[in-house]
Amino acid sequence: MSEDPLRDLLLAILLLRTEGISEKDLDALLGNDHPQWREVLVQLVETGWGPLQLIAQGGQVQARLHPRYLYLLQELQLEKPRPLRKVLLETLAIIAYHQPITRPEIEDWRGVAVGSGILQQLQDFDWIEIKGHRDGPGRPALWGTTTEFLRHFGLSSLAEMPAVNLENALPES
Amino acid sequence: MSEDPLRDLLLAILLLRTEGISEKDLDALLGNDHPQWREVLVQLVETGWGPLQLIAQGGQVQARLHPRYLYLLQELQLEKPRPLRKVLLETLAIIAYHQPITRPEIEDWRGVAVGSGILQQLQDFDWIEIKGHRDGPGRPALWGTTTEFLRHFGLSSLAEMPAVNLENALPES
Amino acid sequence: MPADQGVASGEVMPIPEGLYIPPDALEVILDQFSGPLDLLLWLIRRNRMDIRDIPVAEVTRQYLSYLEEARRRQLELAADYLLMAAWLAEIKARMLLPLPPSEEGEAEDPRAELALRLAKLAQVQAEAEALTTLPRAGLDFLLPTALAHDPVPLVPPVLAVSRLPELLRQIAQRHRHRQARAPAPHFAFDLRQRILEVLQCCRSAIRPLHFHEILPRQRDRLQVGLNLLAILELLRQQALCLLWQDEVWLLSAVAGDENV
Repeated sequence: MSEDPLRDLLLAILLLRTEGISEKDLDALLGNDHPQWREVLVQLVETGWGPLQLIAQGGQVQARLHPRYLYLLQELQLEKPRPLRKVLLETLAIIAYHQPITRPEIEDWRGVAVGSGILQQLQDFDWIEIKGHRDGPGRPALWGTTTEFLRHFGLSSLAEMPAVNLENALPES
Repeated sequence: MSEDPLRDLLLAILLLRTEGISEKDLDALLGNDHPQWREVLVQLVETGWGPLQLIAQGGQVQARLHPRYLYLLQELQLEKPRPLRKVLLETLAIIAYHQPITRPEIEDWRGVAVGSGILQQLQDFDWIEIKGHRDGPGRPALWGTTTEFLRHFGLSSLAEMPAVNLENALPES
Repeated sequence: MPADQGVASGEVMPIPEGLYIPPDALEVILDQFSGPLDLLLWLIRRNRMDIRDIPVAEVTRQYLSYLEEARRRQLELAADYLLMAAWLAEIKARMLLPLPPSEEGEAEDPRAELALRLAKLAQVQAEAEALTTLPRAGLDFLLPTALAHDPVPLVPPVLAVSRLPELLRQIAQRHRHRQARAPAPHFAFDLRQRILEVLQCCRSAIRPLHFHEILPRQRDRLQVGLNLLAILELLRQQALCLLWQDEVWLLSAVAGDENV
């Protein structure tokens, strides 16, 4: 590795200020002793440095992780995969079997309120989506499962959802 | 700059996990695809990398910035740690050496009451946390130190806490 | 070096070696002690006495001279300091009597508990001293801040589709139980009834009410919503009015309007 004190100094600053720093502040820090700092910065922005990507835009400079290492974040964080919370599982099961279904109807099945955070999480997983709206007061959204849901669970269509034996559970009406 | 994907990968991990990572975890992450990762680590520990210094101790690896950049903290108006008041230091020492420990037990060691403000301050530093509760009346909280405590004091584990010299503590018998 | 000098060096006035205390310094010096036990330990160390064989008479004399000095300068000392003086006096008195045998038959030293407490404090101070030998981030070494990165794509957790039928069966079972338990859980949807209740509530109150004071007993989402509708309707009809008082909105009945 070639020695370059100015480059290292610039990198040290960016690694202490990972939220980014303005070029104005950089100039105040470096300008006097190292008038050529901008050239070094341009060079770094162009080539990156090790796992770092340098972004300079709108007068702000930031060192970020090169996106090719993003997968590491999952490996570093997910030492133990978090179990799905029960409310999430149940909401998913109700939507999968009773779609299209409105939130009040889901709540009626579960007997308790379903926070919008739950539906949001299922949307984040790309497992559910809004299929339309029911006519009536408030035009409530109708929820259903996505093609990603089918893909994730290895189903070719909803018809392949495993059958539920509700005879024990539901009385004949 | 010479290209070395494995070195960059190692650096990426260390820059994401600034509190350090165990060699065991590194091996789990890298061992399969890059059996030679330890050689690269040894090399990096020896030479450093730009402004970074690699510290490997007690089975733990951490990337630090070279101390020659310490002055930057002030220039960047980042907070510099202040000397600890005696009461904070003693309370922290009791928790660090005798964890998990309840507040009444801390008070028994020091011989005076420990205001909740003291524990709050140590919590604000993110150095102590409640680890659980002791069975018994009132189920008092059990205090212990955090990973931030280890990070701040440059320890790779609690096993590295310095030995206590009791001869200095007690006058010669 | 006594531990209490090394602990926070640089910020602390050195405690003078002799018994002589410079004027105006006593308060600063006493401030450095975490309590009477700490002062006592310092006295014992300065006199190079043995914790396990404390010459109680001499230590007490020195301890009291500090207290006396503090009193003379009208410094406020915590009651703990007087309590310690009383304890020392008691130990001193018991030392003059023949030692009573303890349960094990051995004579118990009246100084034993004091010695134990001093030893514990001495250990704490040694531990604090050890802690100060550690380097600190930002003073002795420098850590980079965690690196910024693009948002991580969310990975859905692994879940087998085979779990879903069982879950649904459980939900349906609970659903059935609920319906069996409460055959007619019909909510009071009657908005008109609620409007009357809210109005009644506000009129009978001796002061304007906060929103939460008008809530019905049953506070599920539906009932709270119904309540809000009732309030809005009453505001529209100008049977209620909003008041801005002490940084909150309050509801008050408008006098004279009896026909809702």
